[in-house]
Order: sequence, then structure tokens, then C-alpha cells
Amino acid sequence: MRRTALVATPIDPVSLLREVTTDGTGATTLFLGTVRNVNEGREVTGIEYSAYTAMAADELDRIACEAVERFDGVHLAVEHRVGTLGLQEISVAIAVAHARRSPALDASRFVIEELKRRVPIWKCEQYVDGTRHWIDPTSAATSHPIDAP
Amino acid sequence: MRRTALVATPIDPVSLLREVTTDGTGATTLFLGTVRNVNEGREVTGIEYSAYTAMAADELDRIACEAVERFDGVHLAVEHRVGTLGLQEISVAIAVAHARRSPALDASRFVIEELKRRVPIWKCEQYVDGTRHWIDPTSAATSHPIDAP
Amino acid sequence: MPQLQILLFASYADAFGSGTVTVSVPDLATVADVVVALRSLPGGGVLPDSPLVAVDRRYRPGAVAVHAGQEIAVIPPVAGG
Amino acid sequence: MPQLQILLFASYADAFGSGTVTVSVPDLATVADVVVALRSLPGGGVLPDSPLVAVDRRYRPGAVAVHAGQEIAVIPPVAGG
Repeated sequence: MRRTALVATPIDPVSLLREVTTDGTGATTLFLGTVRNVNEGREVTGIEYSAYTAMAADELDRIACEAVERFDGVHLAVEHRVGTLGLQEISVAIAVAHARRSPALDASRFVIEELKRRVPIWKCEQYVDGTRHWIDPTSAATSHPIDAP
Repeated sequence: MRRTALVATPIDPVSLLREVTTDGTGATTLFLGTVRNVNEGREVTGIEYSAYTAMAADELDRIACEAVERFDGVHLAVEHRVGTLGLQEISVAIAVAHARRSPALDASRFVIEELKRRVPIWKCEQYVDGTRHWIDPTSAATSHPIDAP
Repeated sequence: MPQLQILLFASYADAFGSGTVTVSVPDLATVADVVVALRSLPGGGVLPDSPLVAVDRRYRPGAVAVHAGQEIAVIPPVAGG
Repeated sequence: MPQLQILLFASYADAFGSGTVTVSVPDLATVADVVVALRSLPGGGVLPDSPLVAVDRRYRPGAVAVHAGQEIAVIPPVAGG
């Protein structure tokens, strides 16, 4: 099975794990991305995730299809959250199950790497001093600081 | 932090996840090994895990120390169960947290691969027909079938 | 000249002051023509040489033809996960 | 000849019929001497050429000296996880 979704409410990783598991499962992996308190030395209070919603959902599903094709027999469930998240909230959860460990580990890594490369989601970090900042992973130098409103 | 243990009671993966997470965590990984219903074409009813308990505990902790050394800043919790496990019960759980995803993913893989290579734990599969069989990953040909008692 | 509606997001929407802008492009326009047209608008300096462009929700290279009725979006560096 | 107690597990314990066996080894015996002595016992055919041996809970190569009072174990192919 495969299921992917953009969600606006908190992610429950345990239900994703349950969803991918079958009697034939020998290895299950879970990857969680969470909002951390410091980025590039600045104290973060939260992150606003925004998305090109329709395309992000499509692209996420294309990645899951590719994973199922590359790693035959994987079951996977992926949720990415949008909206404003506080510290330690889960932004993305990837659950993968397979009879053997290598495809489960490889598929999990494949999905998170492709997701970070391709899925049109952006994060705007909010800092203790009230400013915010669009994260640009392609270049720290070309990122776009924005004054607080 | 790092914590490793051999345990004789069911593993709670959620408590391991909670244990490794801090405010600085940006990525968390969980690896679960579970008892699957078929191995090498035979229908399995359960697996008895036995260990050279004292050395297995030491070796597991050495692996965790090596992971902390290799992947600076990882927090990890590892539990391996011993005793007789039914289908879909968790035999091993590895939770890893880090600020960034690469060390978290790499450390998880490192621990499971080293565990499988070095930790003195054995599994005796029990089949529908009442027979049992010590698993020998080094060679299917030199494995040791045992008649049912 | 044909007019196309372009979707913008995140830092690009901030730079252009809107999530949707209209550009005039030549007949038989391509993805690259859309980028040239966007760059001439106020805020267009935010765009790199070859920004990611999606047509009908798939990434497309500069040479691909575009026309009215398609969903065209210019995509800032993505940062999901 | 010194006598050493050897711990056995899993398939090896089944083959030797016990989790502990006593072997007689030469003075200044090594890990390899332990394996030779074990192989001459009933059930010893189960052992490969160079089984894993742990001394005081660490894997040790054949040339390492062993003596009474150490915890010596011969380890079947491990299969955790």
C-alpha cells in the first residue's frame, strides 16, 4: 500500500506505523521531521509551512510511486503538515514497512531526500525577536530576510 | 544521551522516541524489527530469541558508543528483546534523534547493521509443523534443522 | 500579446506583492518567456536565472511551450521536510 | 593440562548437549587451542574452521592467550535484530 497526504492538523506517527504494518513485515522505519529551537544560530519560536497545495500533493504521491517501483514490496505512508507549527511539532512523517530491512531503510531515505528536493513546500521561520525568514536551502546568501509586520 | 538494553518484556517504541527527543531535535528515526509470518518460504508461528546476555548487553552498548562517536550529537535508545515472540512482536527498536536528518538516518543504519553483525543473539524459528530451526545468516546451507521435541 | 496568469508562492509572492500576477508574453510563448516577462515586473529582481517553473503541476524546462488555460507557477527554492 | 570452562549457546549448546563444557588445553593455551580441544569432543563437528570466540565478553582472534578464570565463550553465527 501507499498513502500520502498534506495535512493541516497534528500528525500521529503511531497510526502511520500501524497503517504500513502487515503480517509479512520484518522491518519498519519511521522518519520524523520536527521543528527545532535553533537554526543557523538563531532562536526559533515556530515555523510556518506553506505549500502549493495541489502540486505538493501530486508530487508527494509521485515520489511514493517511485519508491514503490524502486523498492519492490514496500508499504508506505507519508504525511506532511502545513500551517504554523510550534517547537517539537512534527512537520513530516514517513513510515515504511518491508519484509527485509534494506528496502525499508532505503525507501525511507529516498522519500525524505526527494521530498526535500522536489515537493513545493516552503518554511518561514519565526524568531524570538519577532522577525521571520523564508528558508532557502539552495543558498544561505540568497535567502530573503523579511521585517516583522 | 544513549541507552541500550536487552529486555524480556514487550518493547514500547513510542517511549523510546520520547526518550531521544529534545528541543534541538530536527530529525528522529525509528527502526523496528518484527517477527514476520514467512521466512525462506516456511510459515513461522514465532521466534525464540536467546542471547549471551552479559556480552550482548556490553556489545550493544559498545555499538551505541561508536555511533555517538561517529555521528556527533546523536541521541539514541536501543532495546533488543529476548524470549519467545509471536508474529508482529517487536524484536528490536532503535530510536535516534539529531538536529539534522543525515546523522539520524546514518546512525540508525549503522546500529542495526553492527547489531546484526556483532551482538551475540540467536533466533530459533518455530514453524506451523512443530519443527524449529536456528537461523544462520552466514549460510543457509550450514544451518541446523532440529526435530521438534 | 497573449496574457497569462502566473501563480507565485512564499518569498516570490512576498516580492511581487501577490500570489497571482498577469504577464504578457509573445505568441507561441515558452516557460523561458514567462520568466523574462516576470522579471520585468516590480519585484522581478527576486528571480534567479532559471527559477523552477511548473506547468499543470509538473516541473517543466524553459523550452516547453505554454498557453492560456494552463496552471503556471513559478516556484521558489523548496524547503519542505 | 589446564582445564577451562567454555560457554556455548544456541545451536552449539544443542550440538554439545550443554551450555557449558570443560576442555583440557596445553599450558600457555590460545583461543585456537580451545577450538581444537572443543572439536575433539562429541558434537564438535558443528564448529566451523574459525568460530567466533569471546574472552571476557569481547571477540578475540585465535592467537590470543587464554587462562582459567576468564569467561570464554564460543559464539555461533549471530542472528539478532
